[in-house]
Amino acid sequence: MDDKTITADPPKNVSRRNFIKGVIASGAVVSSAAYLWRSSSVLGQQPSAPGSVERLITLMVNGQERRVDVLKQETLATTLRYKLGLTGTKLGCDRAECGACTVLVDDVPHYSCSVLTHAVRGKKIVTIEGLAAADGTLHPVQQGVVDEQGFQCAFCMSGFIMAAVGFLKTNPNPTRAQLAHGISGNLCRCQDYDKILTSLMRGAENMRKA
Amino acid sequence: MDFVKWGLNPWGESILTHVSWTLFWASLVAGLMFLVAHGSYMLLSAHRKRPATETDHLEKTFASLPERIERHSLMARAFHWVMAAAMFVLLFTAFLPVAGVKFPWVTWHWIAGLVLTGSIVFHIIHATVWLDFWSIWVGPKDVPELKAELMRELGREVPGPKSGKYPLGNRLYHTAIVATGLGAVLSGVLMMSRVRTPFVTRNPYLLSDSAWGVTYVTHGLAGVALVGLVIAHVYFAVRPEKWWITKSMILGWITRRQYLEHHEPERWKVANPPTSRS
Amino acid sequence: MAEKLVGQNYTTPDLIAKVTGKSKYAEDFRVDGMLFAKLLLSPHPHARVTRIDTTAAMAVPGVKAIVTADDLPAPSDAVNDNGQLILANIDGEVALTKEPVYQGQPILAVAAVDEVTAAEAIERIEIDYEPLPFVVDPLVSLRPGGPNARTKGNFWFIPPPIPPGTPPPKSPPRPEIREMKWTAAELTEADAGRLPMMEGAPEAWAYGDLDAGFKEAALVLDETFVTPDTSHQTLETRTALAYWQNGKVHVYTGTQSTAQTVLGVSRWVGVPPEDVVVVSEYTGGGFGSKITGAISLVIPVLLAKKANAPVMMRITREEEHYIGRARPGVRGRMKVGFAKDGRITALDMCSVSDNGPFERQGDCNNTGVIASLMYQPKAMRFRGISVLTNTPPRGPQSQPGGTQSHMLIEPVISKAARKLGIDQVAIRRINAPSGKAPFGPPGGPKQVRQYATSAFVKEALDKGSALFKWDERKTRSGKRDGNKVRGVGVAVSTYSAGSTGYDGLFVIKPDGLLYIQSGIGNHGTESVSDCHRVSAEILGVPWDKVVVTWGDTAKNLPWTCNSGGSQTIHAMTRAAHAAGMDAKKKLQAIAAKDLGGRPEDYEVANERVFRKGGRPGMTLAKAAQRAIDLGGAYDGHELPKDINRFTTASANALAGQGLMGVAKDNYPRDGQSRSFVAGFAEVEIDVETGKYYILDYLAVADVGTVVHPRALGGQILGRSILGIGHTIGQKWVYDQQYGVALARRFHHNRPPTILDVPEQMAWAALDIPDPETPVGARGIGEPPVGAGACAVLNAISDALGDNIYQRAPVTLDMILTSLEAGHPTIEPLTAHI
Amino acid sequence: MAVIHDVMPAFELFQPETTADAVTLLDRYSPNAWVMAGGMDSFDWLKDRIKRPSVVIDLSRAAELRGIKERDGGLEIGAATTLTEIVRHARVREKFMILAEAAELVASPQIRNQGTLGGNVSQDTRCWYYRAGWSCYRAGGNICYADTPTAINREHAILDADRCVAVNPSDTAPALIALDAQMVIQSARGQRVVEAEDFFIGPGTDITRMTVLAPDELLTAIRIPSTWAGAQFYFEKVRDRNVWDFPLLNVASATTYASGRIERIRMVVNAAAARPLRLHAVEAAVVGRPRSEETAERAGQIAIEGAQALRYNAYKIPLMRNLVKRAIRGRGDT
Repeated sequence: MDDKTITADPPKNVSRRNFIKGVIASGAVVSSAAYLWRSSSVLGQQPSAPGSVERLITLMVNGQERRVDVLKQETLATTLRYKLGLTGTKLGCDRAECGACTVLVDDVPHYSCSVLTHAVRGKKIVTIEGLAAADGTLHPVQQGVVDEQGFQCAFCMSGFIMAAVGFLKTNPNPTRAQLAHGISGNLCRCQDYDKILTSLMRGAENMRKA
Repeated sequence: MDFVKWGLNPWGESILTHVSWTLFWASLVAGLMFLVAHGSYMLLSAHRKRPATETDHLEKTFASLPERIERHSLMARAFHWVMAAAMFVLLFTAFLPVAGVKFPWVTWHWIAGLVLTGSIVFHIIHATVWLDFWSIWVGPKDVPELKAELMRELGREVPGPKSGKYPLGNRLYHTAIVATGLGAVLSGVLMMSRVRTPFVTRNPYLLSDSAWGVTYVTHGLAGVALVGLVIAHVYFAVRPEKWWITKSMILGWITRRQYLEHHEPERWKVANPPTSRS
Repeated sequence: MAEKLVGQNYTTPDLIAKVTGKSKYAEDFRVDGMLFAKLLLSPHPHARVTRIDTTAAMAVPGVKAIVTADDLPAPSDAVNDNGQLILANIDGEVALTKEPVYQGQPILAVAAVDEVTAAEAIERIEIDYEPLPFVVDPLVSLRPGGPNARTKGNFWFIPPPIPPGTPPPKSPPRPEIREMKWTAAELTEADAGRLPMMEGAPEAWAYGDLDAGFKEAALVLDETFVTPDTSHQTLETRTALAYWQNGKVHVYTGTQSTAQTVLGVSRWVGVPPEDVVVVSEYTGGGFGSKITGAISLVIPVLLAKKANAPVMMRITREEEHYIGRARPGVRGRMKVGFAKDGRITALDMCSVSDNGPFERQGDCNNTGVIASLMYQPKAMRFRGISVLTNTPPRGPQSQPGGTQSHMLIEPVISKAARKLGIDQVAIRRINAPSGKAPFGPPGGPKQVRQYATSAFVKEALDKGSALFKWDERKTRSGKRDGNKVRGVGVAVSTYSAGSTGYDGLFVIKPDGLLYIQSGIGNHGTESVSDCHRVSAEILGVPWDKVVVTWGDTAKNLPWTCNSGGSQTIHAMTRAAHAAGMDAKKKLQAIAAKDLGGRPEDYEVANERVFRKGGRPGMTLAKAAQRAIDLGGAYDGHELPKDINRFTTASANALAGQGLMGVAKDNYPRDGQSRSFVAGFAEVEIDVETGKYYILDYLAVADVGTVVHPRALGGQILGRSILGIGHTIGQKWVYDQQYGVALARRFHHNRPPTILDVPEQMAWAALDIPDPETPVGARGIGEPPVGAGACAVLNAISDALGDNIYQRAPVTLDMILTSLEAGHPTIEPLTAHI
Repeated sequence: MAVIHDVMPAFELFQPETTADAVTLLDRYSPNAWVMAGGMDSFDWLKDRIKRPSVVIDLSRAAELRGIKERDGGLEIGAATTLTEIVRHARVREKFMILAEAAELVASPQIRNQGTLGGNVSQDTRCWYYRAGWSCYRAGGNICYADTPTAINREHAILDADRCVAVNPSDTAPALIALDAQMVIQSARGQRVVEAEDFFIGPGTDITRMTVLAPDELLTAIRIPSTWAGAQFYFEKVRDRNVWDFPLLNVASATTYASGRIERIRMVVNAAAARPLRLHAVEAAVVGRPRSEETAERAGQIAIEGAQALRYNAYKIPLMRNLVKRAIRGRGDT
């Protein structure tokens, strides 16, 4: 968040004070423009073989259709963070061994660092930013974390929450052990596992109540 | 086309690893082409043979010589065939996988390698101590013979030296085999430290990365060269006009007539009666 | 004080942003025209760069700038804000180098329009190296004729402190690298697999009569143990974004200590502190590896200057392994004398720590100091050496030196208890420190030993064994059940728990809100808001009327402690208390001025200042307005003389906005603050596979007053698991032939996952206030680590006996082969296997 | 050329929607084409910039390659079926539980949600020397860095090593061999069906490959015959951490009993060699014997005959012995 005052959802513009030219553009459209416009077609012209792909594609992210230009080798995490400004999805290892980048693809948790963006065309993508209701009401699992003050540094948090939300779709009433297995693909280096599990169990409970 | 393959060591330094296997195909093709070329030449050309009358005449003069003249001692023959067997195992285990026939080849390869090494060591000792060591080598003194041989091959009638105990071709081939064989054997012995054997504990760090590179390339070059050489050898061994030599490598002796027809009694003196010394 | 806030759970001010993904960590910021940096790392453990050709790289379209060591400012002495001279170290760590001393050390960096381009450019750089002698195992370097990690030698000689009274020399003596090797006798002992007690070790001290201690002993154990080198592996790598604006350098990065990082940046970049802006709203973990950010942040700073554009340097996970800091592994030899009742009569200890290539770490010496405090040996001799190796730089990791100390000694104490037939809790109880317990060697002008402010270890052990049902569990310990066998373990652990002398700063504005400025880093401990609840408590302001500003040094923050070594909750509750009392005095004075009477007739509560007995007073909002009217000290136009100049600058900027609370922590303190934890664990081991599971874990903390229970519980169990990781599998692996890392990935280094620990863990706190600090709170970040690591270590030996391990981690291969062989099988001393 | 292990280099991407298209592409672009199913192995190679294919063929859109269908009493599993689908599939759990068990022990939930059965059996070894991008035998060089006097080889082979001492890390492979599965392989040259046991190859046969798949071939399906449906299964994986980690060793067996004696049995271990090892000698030795501690003991001893330890992997020998014992007599928990 840009503002350092403590409010649930602080104004976005405060930091403008710090910079002259709109430094922190949370959308990052401008800066990422440079990041992307480079042809990656190693075979020169776009070949007309079966299954060849276009770079300009449409993604369905958090209920919105987003047109975006995507490199052939680009991962979903990169697209979300650098082109769609959804920086809630974190890169912890970029190698499918920490889970910080977990998002839902058609309701199933995936490591977005290890998914080609082109592979999720037409699929329903949900990130941490897409959980809370439009009016700001938190998702029951998010609320569970708030209720129990789960997590410490929270760099792993969005990944854990997405993994939990995905798991709870298949098992809404898990035991502590079952939920632990469900979120075992996520690493927390603050090692706050006990409190994380407690808060996510609380989240599951909230979901059942909701 | 690259003749050698490079790789990276853990420090990102590029190191020699192998010869390029395209060289194997090159050697194979070269060998076969020589075979075809020589074969067709022998068919088409009218190369000179010693007229029978001449040999008849000689036989009268050397009537005192025995019917059979020993050419290769048992030991010498045993060595030759053991080495040949080892060589074939080595070449097939080395190059069948390259050619696409996959099978666990390493153990066969190093065992055959040790056999070859052993037999070579034996041969060197045996040849220096018991055989006429220099009879097999090529030297300046052979130049006239080389000339004469070439002339004869071109169908001319030339006087001048005929071969001693070993025809020149024989000896040139031997020289080539010595060079490649030693290269393969010496590098191969070093490479034993890179495979699991009962003899030495494996130590791939015996030599420096670059020294290993050279070793592997030497082994590879020798190996592919041998492919061509062996093809040529087998070819000559089965050629009708050379068959008498091959036969002598099996039986150990040649007839007096063959002796007189192909050799210069002056350069290969056969004592009378012939001693065991061959 | 009437605890409405302190001691209560609450929702921290940063949590909503965290759960909604709006919180911004360094890599989440975006700047117009932002370039991306990539690093070229040394493939050699030690080499000299002989040639760099960047022509082809610069020719790649989109490449904007390349920086090498030549672009770094020369190291120069600096004076920190406490007036201490920080000596430049020409052999110390630098961000870029031409003589790499570990594989993975950054040599140059490329800035380009995107990462794809930057990476291509790196591959086009031609660079030649001249390899130099290297060593990755400290014991190899100590062998006569063994290689040195640095061309100058293999350890740091630290000049003795100038004796008090003597005038300081013009050029103060500087630490220098020297060479030390084993004697022939020591070598033979090492070859026998035992760590020599190094006579000539540079880090040496002693107290008491050692020989008498050993004479008195009923049992003497002489053991060798090796602890693992473990990377901090913060989930957020040390990514940084930097740009220059109006002569100031702006750095966005993760740090544990927002305010103090300004000085680090100023020193590394070579600009005055006032020209440095550090933004660190959220930090993805530190554990000691980001106390004041990371030196690598200089790289984007220099690139930004050269390219005249903002530069984002995303550090990859593999790069983090190299530059991300790690705990030094220590090999220890402990000769310990025990009386019949288990009391430690003598401890002769030698520690050899793997220091990495740069500045000497405190870990080695700490192994001795911590042992002297935790187990109170009657007599002790310590010798140690921090050996330089060509492995990544070490840094303090939660409980630096303490964790290693406990891992070296706890197994020995467990073994002694078994041999003497004493209960494991009892033997720790009889050796436990209490009250103003002494520790370390005699020092200072009077040559006296330091002592703790307070210690309640016996109480922690008693509470723990009751909660854990120790006596009941230990009866089933060691009993086979099919191929399973259980074991219970207990361990004690301690560390420093707080510093003093920092500042508090806040303003009560006429809108009635309490605006608190926080210079504390936000890296998950929650101290960033927890500490300040003390001020609100004193002023009777409900938490929802409090606005905390943190994470941006351009926003007028007070001088604040380093958040390392569990200092913060202690140091900053004191500062918050001081500022709170300052505001309270001012409120009372204003009330007395306006409503008559003496200031002390007034009290402050429920957002009001009013006469005792509840007769009308005024709201804080009103008082704030009055403060502005009165000016002077009331609204910050006059400031205390003793506050830090960093605080003064901030206070000046805030003056006139309302009633200012600003003060330095001048509270007295008799002794050094130390916290303690007792850990209890039960494990179940499968003797056919060597695989074991931790069934239960409990940690009981003696950390004084509890400020924020949930945060405290998170710290206790979180740091416990960090420690448990050292026992169950975390490690480094290096190839000795090439001196390069083999374990570069999480699945190689093995940080614990949620399935490697009990699904339900327990913690408790004694909640006995520390007598030497107004709020009574001590720090917690460190001591749980050793407790976690050793409770599990002890549980394993409790189940299987003393012939299983001589080193950690204790993995299933070690257990299985040791069970087969009947003695410890894995090489005792080799490093990084 | 300086080395950097980050950011995937550019490649051309194809996402064929049918097997036929995939095979055509493979035929056109191999050996410069890289087949990506779940990508859980591929991404490491690509992101580390060690493997540099000019073309990547992503199978994520080829529906034919996914799903599980009945096939004369057994099952045919599309190669691109995710491990999670297999774990949850009713028929798999009912008839071939061992495959579900093995699949459920792979890596982490997210990896199982994306990783495929074809990918899990075709994955490359995790030897950390080879994976570092150095020119070892397996990478076409002339050395094994993992089998030197100073090498650290705790995870490496105890059997069947030939210059290279890497191991096969798959958990599902031994289960499939125990089930006598068959691999269906497609290429422009046509289709061939290979016994699971023969699908994997050791370094002696081909030191640069883990399977018989040629560069232009595509593994399209795995067939499980009814032969072992509902048999007594045993699967155990031993690893360090309980998530993510590859097996230090795993064992899979399918057994049927007749009047208390072992009637038929197939037993396989993996991570002991560069390919999953079927324990023919053990099978032969225990058939007709009762399921007893004695039989188990004997099986364990036979299993480790010829095992050869490296400097740091000696533990694998007793571990393999004990796992084989358990496969016969059960875990022995009480």
